[in-house]
Amino acid sequence: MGNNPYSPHTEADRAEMLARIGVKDIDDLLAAIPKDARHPKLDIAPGLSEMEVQAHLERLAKMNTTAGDGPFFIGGAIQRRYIPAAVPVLALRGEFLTAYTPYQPEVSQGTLQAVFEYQSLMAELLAMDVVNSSMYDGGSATAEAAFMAVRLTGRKKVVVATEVDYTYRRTLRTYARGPEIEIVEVPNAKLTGSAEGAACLIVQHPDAFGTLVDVREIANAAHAAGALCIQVTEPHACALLEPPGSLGADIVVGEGQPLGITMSYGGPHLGIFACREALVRQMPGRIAGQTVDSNGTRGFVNTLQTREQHIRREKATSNICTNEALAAITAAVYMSLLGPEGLRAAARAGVARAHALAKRLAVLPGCSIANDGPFFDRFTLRTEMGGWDLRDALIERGIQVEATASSYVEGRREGRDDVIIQCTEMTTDEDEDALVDAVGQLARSSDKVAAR
Amino acid sequence: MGNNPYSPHTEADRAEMLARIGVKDIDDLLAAIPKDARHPKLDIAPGLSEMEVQAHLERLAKMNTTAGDGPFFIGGAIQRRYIPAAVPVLALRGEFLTAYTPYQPEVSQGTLQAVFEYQSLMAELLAMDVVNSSMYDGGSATAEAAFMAVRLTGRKKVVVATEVDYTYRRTLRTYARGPEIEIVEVPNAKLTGSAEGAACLIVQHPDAFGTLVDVREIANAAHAAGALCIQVTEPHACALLEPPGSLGADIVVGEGQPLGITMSYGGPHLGIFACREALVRQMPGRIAGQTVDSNGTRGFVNTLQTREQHIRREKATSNICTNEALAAITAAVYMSLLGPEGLRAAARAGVARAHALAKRLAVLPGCSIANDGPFFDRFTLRTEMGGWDLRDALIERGIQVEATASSYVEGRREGRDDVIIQCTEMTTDEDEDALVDAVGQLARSSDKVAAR
Amino acid sequence: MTLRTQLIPDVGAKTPVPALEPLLFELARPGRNGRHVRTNETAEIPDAFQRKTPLRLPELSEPQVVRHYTHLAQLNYSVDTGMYPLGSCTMKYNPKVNDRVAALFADVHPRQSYRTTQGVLALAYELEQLLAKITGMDYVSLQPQAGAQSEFTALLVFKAYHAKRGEAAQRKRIIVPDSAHGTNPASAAMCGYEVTTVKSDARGNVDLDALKSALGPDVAGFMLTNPNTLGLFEERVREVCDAVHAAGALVYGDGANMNALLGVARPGDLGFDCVHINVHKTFSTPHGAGGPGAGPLCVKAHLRPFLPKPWIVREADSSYHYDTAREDRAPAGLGDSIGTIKQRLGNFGVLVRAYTYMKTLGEEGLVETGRDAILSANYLLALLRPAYDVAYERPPMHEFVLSAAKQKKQGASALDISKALLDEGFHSPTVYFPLIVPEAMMIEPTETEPKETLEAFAAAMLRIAERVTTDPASVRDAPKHAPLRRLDEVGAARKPVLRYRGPDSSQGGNPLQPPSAARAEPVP
Amino acid sequence: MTLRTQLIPDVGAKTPVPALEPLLFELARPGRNGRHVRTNETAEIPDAFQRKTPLRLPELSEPQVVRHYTHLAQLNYSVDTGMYPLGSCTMKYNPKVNDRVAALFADVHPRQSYRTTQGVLALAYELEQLLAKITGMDYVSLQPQAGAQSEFTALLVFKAYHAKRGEAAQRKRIIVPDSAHGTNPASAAMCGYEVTTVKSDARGNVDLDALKSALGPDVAGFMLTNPNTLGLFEERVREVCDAVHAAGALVYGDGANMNALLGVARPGDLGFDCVHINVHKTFSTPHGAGGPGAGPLCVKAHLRPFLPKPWIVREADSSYHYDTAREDRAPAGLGDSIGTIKQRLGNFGVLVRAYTYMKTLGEEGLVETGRDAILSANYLLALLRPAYDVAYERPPMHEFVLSAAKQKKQGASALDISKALLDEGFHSPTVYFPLIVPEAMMIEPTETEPKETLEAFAAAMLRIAERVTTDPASVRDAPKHAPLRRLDEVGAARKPVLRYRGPDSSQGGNPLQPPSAARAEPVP
Ligand SMILES: Cc1ncc(COP(=O)(O)O)c(C=O)c1O
Ligand SMILES: Cc1ncc(COP(=O)(O)O)c(C=O)c1O
Repeated sequence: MGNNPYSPHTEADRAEMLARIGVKDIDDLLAAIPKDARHPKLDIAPGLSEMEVQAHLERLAKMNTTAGDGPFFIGGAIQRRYIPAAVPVLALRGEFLTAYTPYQPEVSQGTLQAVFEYQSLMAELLAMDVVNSSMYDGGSATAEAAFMAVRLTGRKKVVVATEVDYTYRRTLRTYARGPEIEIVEVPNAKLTGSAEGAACLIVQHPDAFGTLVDVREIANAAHAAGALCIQVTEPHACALLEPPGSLGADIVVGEGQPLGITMSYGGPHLGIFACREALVRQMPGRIAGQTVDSNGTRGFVNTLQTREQHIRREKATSNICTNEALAAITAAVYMSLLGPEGLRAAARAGVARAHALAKRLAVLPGCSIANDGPFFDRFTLRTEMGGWDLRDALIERGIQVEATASSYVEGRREGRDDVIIQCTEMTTDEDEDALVDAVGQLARSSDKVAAR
Repeated sequence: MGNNPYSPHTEADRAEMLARIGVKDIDDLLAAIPKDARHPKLDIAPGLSEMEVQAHLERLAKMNTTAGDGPFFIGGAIQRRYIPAAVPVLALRGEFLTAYTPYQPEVSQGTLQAVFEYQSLMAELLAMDVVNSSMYDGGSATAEAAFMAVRLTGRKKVVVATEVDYTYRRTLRTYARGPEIEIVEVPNAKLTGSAEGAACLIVQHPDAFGTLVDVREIANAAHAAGALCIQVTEPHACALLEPPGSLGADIVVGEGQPLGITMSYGGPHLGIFACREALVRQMPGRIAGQTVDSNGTRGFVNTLQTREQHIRREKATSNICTNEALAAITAAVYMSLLGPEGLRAAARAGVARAHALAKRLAVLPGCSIANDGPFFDRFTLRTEMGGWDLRDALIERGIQVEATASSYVEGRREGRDDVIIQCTEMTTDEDEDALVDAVGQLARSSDKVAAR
Repeated sequence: MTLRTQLIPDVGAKTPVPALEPLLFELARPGRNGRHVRTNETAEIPDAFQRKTPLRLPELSEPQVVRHYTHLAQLNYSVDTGMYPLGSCTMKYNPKVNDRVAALFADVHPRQSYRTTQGVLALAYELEQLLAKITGMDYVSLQPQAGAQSEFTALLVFKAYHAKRGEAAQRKRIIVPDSAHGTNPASAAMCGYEVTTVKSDARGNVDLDALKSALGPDVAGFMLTNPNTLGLFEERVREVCDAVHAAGALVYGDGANMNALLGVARPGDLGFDCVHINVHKTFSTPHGAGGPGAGPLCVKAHLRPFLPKPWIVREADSSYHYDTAREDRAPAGLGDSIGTIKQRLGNFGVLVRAYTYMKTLGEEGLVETGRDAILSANYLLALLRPAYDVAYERPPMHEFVLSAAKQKKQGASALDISKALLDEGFHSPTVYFPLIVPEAMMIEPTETEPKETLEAFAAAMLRIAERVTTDPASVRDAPKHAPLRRLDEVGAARKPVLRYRGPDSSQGGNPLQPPSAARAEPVP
Repeated sequence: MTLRTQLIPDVGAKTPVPALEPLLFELARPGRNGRHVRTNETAEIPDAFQRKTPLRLPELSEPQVVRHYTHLAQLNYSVDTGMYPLGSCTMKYNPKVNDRVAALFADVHPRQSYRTTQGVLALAYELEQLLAKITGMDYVSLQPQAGAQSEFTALLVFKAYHAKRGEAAQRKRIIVPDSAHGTNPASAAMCGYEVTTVKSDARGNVDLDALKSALGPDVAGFMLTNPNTLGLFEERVREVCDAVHAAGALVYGDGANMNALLGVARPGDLGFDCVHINVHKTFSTPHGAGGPGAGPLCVKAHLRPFLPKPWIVREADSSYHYDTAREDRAPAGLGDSIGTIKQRLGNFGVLVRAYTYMKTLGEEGLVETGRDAILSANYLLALLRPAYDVAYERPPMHEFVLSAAKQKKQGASALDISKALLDEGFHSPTVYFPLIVPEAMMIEPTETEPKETLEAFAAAMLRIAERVTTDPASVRDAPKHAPLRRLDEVGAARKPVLRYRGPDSSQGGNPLQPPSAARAEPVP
C-alpha cells in the first residue's frame, strides 16, 4: 500500500508488525546484507496507475501487425487456429490460473483430474501409452526426448532429420552441448541409413515443410539398429494421419499450442511428451495418476515422482519443475469441446485449403510447389524471386508468410530459399485470393529478381 | 445435437425418450396446436459454426467507430470510464452470470450478499437510507420514482426540470401515458415555484448540461407544498458533491453504468433507486436483506416481497421482475476496487479536465461556454456554427461529441443548438488538443455558418 | 473449496458473527487501497456544493476484493454448475461465444451518430427481422429491457391504439387468466387499467365461457401466455383470440414460454396481435443473478404506428439510420408512437447475444430447439409421474406442473421438497406458482440438459418422495448440505436490515466503525 | 456449491465408482458434439497415410464441458481463494490487469518479421533493461521458460565460457549447497557436470571452509540461492563469491528468492556472475496450476557473448530488430553464443505480465515489495515462534523454515500438520524442504497477504499445535473438510494408472466403452 498497489499493509499495520517483531525498522532485519549493497538505487521510473499501464500496453500492442490484421500464412509448429470462446472462460478461471503444482492433492483435484484427462486425451490422439503432464514446448520436448534416448541406449549420437522444424533442431543442438551429445543432421531420405550407433532417429511427420513422411520405415530402421524412433508431430495432423503410436514411434513429442492456446509470440505453449509404457521410468516431467482417498473415493495425485528433481536431484530424469500445466488443461478443454469430429474438421479445413491454394499458385508463371512428396496443410512455394525477397514484398502488401531457412545449417546457406504457406481453418477465400494475386504480380516483375 | 449445437440429445437419446413417453414422434405431443399452424417455415438461413458466427460478428463490430477509436466527448448519463481489469473477471464469473433471481437463498448467497453489499455501498455514496437491488436503467427508475410519488401523495401531477436528461424525460412522458399522470416540464429556475399540487419535483444535479443545481432549495419548496423531491444524480458526482441524502431528496435515481459497466450502445445498465426509510414499503423492485439461517449463521434473502408483483399482482408497487442484478454486482465490485479515494480521483479527473478544456475553448473566436452557472465534468459549448453542424464536422475529423437537443420539446425546437463536452478520467491531453484544434479551425470557417 | 462458516474476525462486534464470508466493510482497513485510477489534479467545485458528508466506503486491497467475490461466486448455484429447472424461466445453457462477441460492442455510446454505428444498426435491423419471422409478427421494437417492461409497453400501445379509434376513455379493463404471471396484472395496473381475472378450465385452458362473459366494450385487451404457465398449449387459442377481437379488444401474447414454440408454431399465426420475447429465456442470454434481460415487443402491422421511437430505416445501399429528424434527438416524426421506453435499442449488449444465438442455430436449429424442449419436458414428466401428482393430464409443452399435495399430506410441502433437492445437488423448480395448483412445482428442464441429467434429477425427486413417506421430518429439515441451512425469511421481513450499518448500529450506523478491542480471532 | 462425492452414473462399471466428478469420457455419448469448427471439404491424403486407428476422443456437448471444468475449478485451492504460503514459490497475488494486457499480444506469431512486431520488441527490450537494473546485471536473455531451464542455460553459458578459455575439459564439476533446490543439481547433471554438495553451517550459511576445500581447478561453477532456501541471507556472500572466483569458477545465482531482494540488494552488487529470475514468483505472473513461468537469465558483461541468440538491437530511431542476418533465420552471427534455448523471446505472454507488473510498481513500489515481504515473514514468524521450533534463529528475509520435530515426537508430523491446515481453510506451506531441516515447514507469506490473514493463519497453526498435544490422532486423520480425504500416493506409484482406459481396462482399454447394463443410477 502506498507504492505497491497490491500490498495491503497500511502504515498502522506496519508499525504494529514491527512492534510485535521487536524492531524499530525493517532495516534492523537486514543486518546480514553488506551495508554498501543495501538499498540500491534502481533507476526505474515511478509506478503507473492501472489505467495508465493499460494505455501504455495498448500503445505497444498497436505497434504490432497481428495475424488477424491481414492474410496470414505463417505457421509450422505454432498455428493460428480457432479458439472456442469457452476455452479461455474455463481454463483461465482463477482457481486454475492462480494455483500451483498440486503439492496438496486433497485441495487440488481440479488441476489433477484435468491434467489426468489431458494425458488420457493426448494418449488417444497419439495412440501412445503414456503422456506426461507437459514439457515447456516442442523444442525442449525434442531435446529431452533425445536425452531420454541417450539414457536408455547408452549411446551418445543423435540423428535428426533436416526436415525437422529448425527451431527444434536449434534447441536440440544447444541442449546437446551440455552432455556433449553428437548431433547428426541428415535429410529424411538418409535417416534409415543413419541408424547405426545412434541413440535415436528423430523424424518429423508431417515435416517442417508439410511433407508426409514414411515413419514406419524409419522406425523399423531405428529398431533394427537398437535405436529409438522419436517422432515430432502436430496434434491436428494426428486426427487425420495414422498416429505415431501406430507407426512405431517410441517417443513422441510436439507442440501443443494449436490446441486452443494463443500464439503470443511464441509462448507460453505446451510441450507434448509421450512414450511407450516400458519407457515411463525414464520419462521426464510430472505425471498425474489415479488413486483413492482413505474413504475409497477416486482421486488423482502426481505420481512416479522418484524420477523427478525434487526427490532424485542429480539423478533425476530431467531438471523440469514448473511446467506448462495450464496449457495442458487448455488443450484438454479444447479437445473436449471440439470432440473427434471438430478436431478432424479443423484439420481437414487446413488440408483442403492448402491443396486448393497450392494448385492455384503452382500454375502462376515462375512458381512451383517444392515439396518432395504429398503434403499436409502447408507447402513450400518456390519462385524465381527467392523466399526472403518474396516474403518482404508480401509484407508490403499486408500479407505475412514465412521464408524458409531450412537450408541454413549453422549459418551456411546450403539450398533452397522458398516460402512456406500454412493453411488452417482460419484461412479464408479472401486470404487466398490476396496471396494468389500478390504472388502473381510479384512473380511477374522480373526487376525484383534481377535486384537480388 | 445435430442442428442446435448446444443440445446434447443424440438420435439414440431421442428414440429412448420417446419410447419412455410412449409416443412415436414428437409430433404426437403437439395435438393441441392447430394443424395448419404447426411447423411454420421461418425463412431463416441455416445455422453457422461458432467460428463463422465469431467472424460475422467481428465484421459487424468493425462497422462501428468505437469510443476508443478517437477523441471522444460524448457522455451524460452514460460515460466512458476506466474499468479495472478485475471487474469483469469477478462480476462475469459463470456463477454470477448464469444464476437467476435468488429464489433459493440457501444456494444463492453469492448473489444475495453481493447485492446487499451493493445496496450498502450505494446508500453510503448517496447518503440515503435504502437502496433497492436495481431498476432497469436511469430512465425507468425516474419514471418509477414519479409513480411512487404519485402513490405516496395521491396527486397526479409531476413537475420535471427541462435540464433533466432528455432520455429520462422522454421515458417519463411515455410511462406517464399509462396512469395518465400530468407531466409538467419547467426550467430549473422555475421548479421552486411549481410545487403546488405536484406529487414531486424532479431535479437533476449536476444537470444534463453539467451545471450544478441548488437542490436544497428545491427540496424545501417541494416539502413545503407537500410534494416529494426526486433527485436524478450520477455516481461519480456524488463522490465530490454533497450527496442527495444531505440535500433533502426523498427519492434518488440515476444511471449506475459509469460504475464499471460497459456502455454497450445503451444497455444493459443499472437503474439506481434509493429512498428514505419511511417510504420503503412503496419502493419498487427487489431488496436484499440480512437474516440468519436455522443455525444462527448470518445470511441474506430477498425481503419485503409483499411489495412485489409475484405476491401482490395488480397491487404491487411495480411490475418489475427481471432486473439488472449483475450490473449491481458489477458496480459493487467497481466501488470496492476503487475505494473512496479512487472514486474521488476518477471524478476529480473529469472535473479538472472539463474545466481546463472549457477555458481553452472559451477563448476561441466565436465560442462560449453556455452553462447557466458552475459546472461539473461536462459543459455546453456554443459556437456560431450551431451544435448539429459542429458535431457533424467533428465526426469528419474523427472526434465525437453530442449535439444538445435540450431545446427540442416534443419535436419543437425552442432554443439553443450547442454541443455538450463530457470529460472523464479517460480523456487525454491529445483528445483535448484535437478538439481545441478542430473547433478553432471550424469556428473560423464562416462559410459553414453561412451554409446552415 | 467451499467456504465453511467462520467467526468473522475483527468486526468490532461484542460477539463475533458466524457467517460464510465477511462483508466488504468488515474486511476494510482505513488507508488501504489500490491504484486503478489516480489524478494529481484538483477539481474546481464551489464550496457550497462540495461533499461534506463523510464518504464511508470500504478501503480494500485488490487481492482482498478478488478473494471476496471469488468466495461469493462459489456460494452460488448457477446454470454453469448444474441443472436449474426453474419453471417459466428457461434456464438453458448460455453459450460462451455470445458473451465474447457482445464485448466487441462494449465501447459504443448510445448517443453516437448513426454514421459511426452502422454495425450496431445493421445487427439490430436483422435481429428485428429474425424475431418477426420467428413469431410470425410484422414489426419489432427492441427497446423493452425485460418481459415486464415489454408488457407495459404493449399496454401503452393498446391504449394508443384505442385512443386513435376514440375508444380510450371507454376501454378501461384488461383481462388476465388466473394462471397468469404476476407481472401481467401488475403491468396492467401500472398502465392505469383495471384488472379482471378469468378462471381456467379443467383442462388447464382459459375458461372460454368465463372469458366471453368478461369481455365487453370496456375491455382494452386480454393477456395470454401460450403455452401457459401450466406448460400447456391453449387448446382453443384461435377461438379465444376471435372472442377478444369480436369485443373490439386486443390480444397480448406473453412470450415467456416461447421456447416451446420455436419452429413449432408462431403466435402471429394463432391470432395474437403482439407478443413479447424474453430473450434471456428463449434466446439463451444469461440471467445475470436476476438480470439483465431484454424483452423485444413483436406486433402485427396494425399496431406498428404506436411502437416506441426511433425506428431503424434501411436504405437501398444497405446503410442504416433512424427515422426521426436529426438522428433521434428531434423526434419530429413521433406521430402515433407512444414515445420512448428506453433510449434507442434497449439492452443492446443482451440483444447481441440473442442475435448470435439465432445466427448459430439457424432455421433447423431453432426448430430442433423447440422440439427438444418439448421432448425433454415430456420425458422428465414420464419419469416423475410415478411419485407426484400431475396438475393437468395432457402432454405438456416445454414445462409441466406437478403438485406436492400428496406429499404435503404426508408431512413435507413443496417448499420442503425444494430444499431437499438442494441437498441432492440440484436447483429446485419454481414452487407455489402458478397459483391455481396447490403445492405447485413447475419444472422446465430445457433442451440443453442431457438425458442422463434428467434421469439423475428424476432419481433425486423419487428418492425425496420416498423419504417423505418414511421420514418427512428429515425433508422438512433440509437443506443440510447447502452452504447455509434454511433461512429465516419471515424474520428478515419483520425487522428489515437492508444495508450494513457497522457492528453496532446504535453507534450512529457507521459501517466503517473501527474494530473494537474484542476481536473474534485474537492475535496469537 | 462444492461437489460432494457421487456414484458416477452410467460408466458401465460393474460397481459404480465413488468420485467427486466423472471423467470426460464417462460423460460422453457417441454422436454428441458442438459446432465450433466445421468444414464441408475433404482432405486429400494418400490412403497409406490416413488414420485407421480409431480416434477414441469423448463426444460431449458444450454445456457439459462448461459444467465439468467449472466443477473441477471449484475443487482447487488457489491464490484467488486463499492464502497460499508455499515456501520458495512466492504465491503472491496475480494482478488481473496483467492478464488483460497479455491478451493484446495473443495474436502475434513468433515467426513474424521484426517489421510487424515492433511493439513486441520494444517491450522486450525495455524488460531486459528493467531486469538488469533490478538485479544489478548487465545483460539479459528472456529465452528460458522457467527457473530450471534458466539454470541449465546458465550452465551451458559457463561451459562455453570455460571453453573459450580453453578450460572446458578440465572444469567438470558444479558445487551446490546441501540446502539447494532439487533443480540445481538436476540442471548440473543434465548439463554433463558432476555435482558436489557442500554443507551448511550452524547459522544456515554455506560452510565456507567446506566450500573452499571443494573448490579447485576442476570446478566450473557454484550455484547459490540467496536468500537461501532457509530464507536466510548468506552472511558472507562476498567471501563466498571471491573464493569461487579465485578458483577460476563462476557463481550462479538462483534467483527464486529474488522477492526478498527487490530494492533491498542486487545480486550484481554481491559478486554473482549471473542470476535467474522466476517471473512467476517475483513478478507476480500466475502459476497456472503448475506452470507456465518464465526464467530470464541476467548476466554480467563477461558472460554476454555466450547468451542465447538472437539478441534485440535498438537503433537510434527507436526501431528494433534482431542482431542476426535475415531476421534470426540465418544465425550467421552465432559467434560464441550457446545457440538457442527457445525461439526468440521465450514465454512472451508471461513476460508481458511481468513487464506490466514492473511498470505498475515502479522503483518505489519494487522497494516496498521487498521490504513488505520481509516484514510479513518476520511478523508471521514472531506469531508462530511460541509453538514451533525455528530452524535457524536469525531474522529471515521473505520466508522462514520451521521444524515440526517437536510435534512429530508428540504424534503428528509436518505432513499431518499440512493436512490439518487444509481443514482450517489454508493451503499448507512447503513441507520436507529444505532437506537439511527435519520435519521442515517452509513458510512464505508474501507481501500481498493482509495482516489479519497472517494472524488468522498463525491462529490456525497454533490451534493445530495445541491439538497435537491433546489429540494427535485427529491431526493424523486430517483432512476431513477438504474435497477428499488423504490420498494414497504410495498406491498410485506402485500400480500406476496414468490415463483412463474405460471402466473395464481388461476389455482392450477402450475409454469409450459403452455403458454396461449395470448403471449406477437406474432410470426411475
Ligand atoms: C410467464 C411470464 N411472464 C412474464 C415474465 C416477466 O418477464 P421479465 O422477468 O423478463 O420481466 C416472466 C418471467 O419471469 C414469466 O415467466
Ligand atoms: C530455489 C528454487 N530454485 C529453482 C526453482 C525452479 O524454478 P522453476 O520451477 O521455475 O523451474 C525453484 C522453484 O520451484 C526454487 O524454489
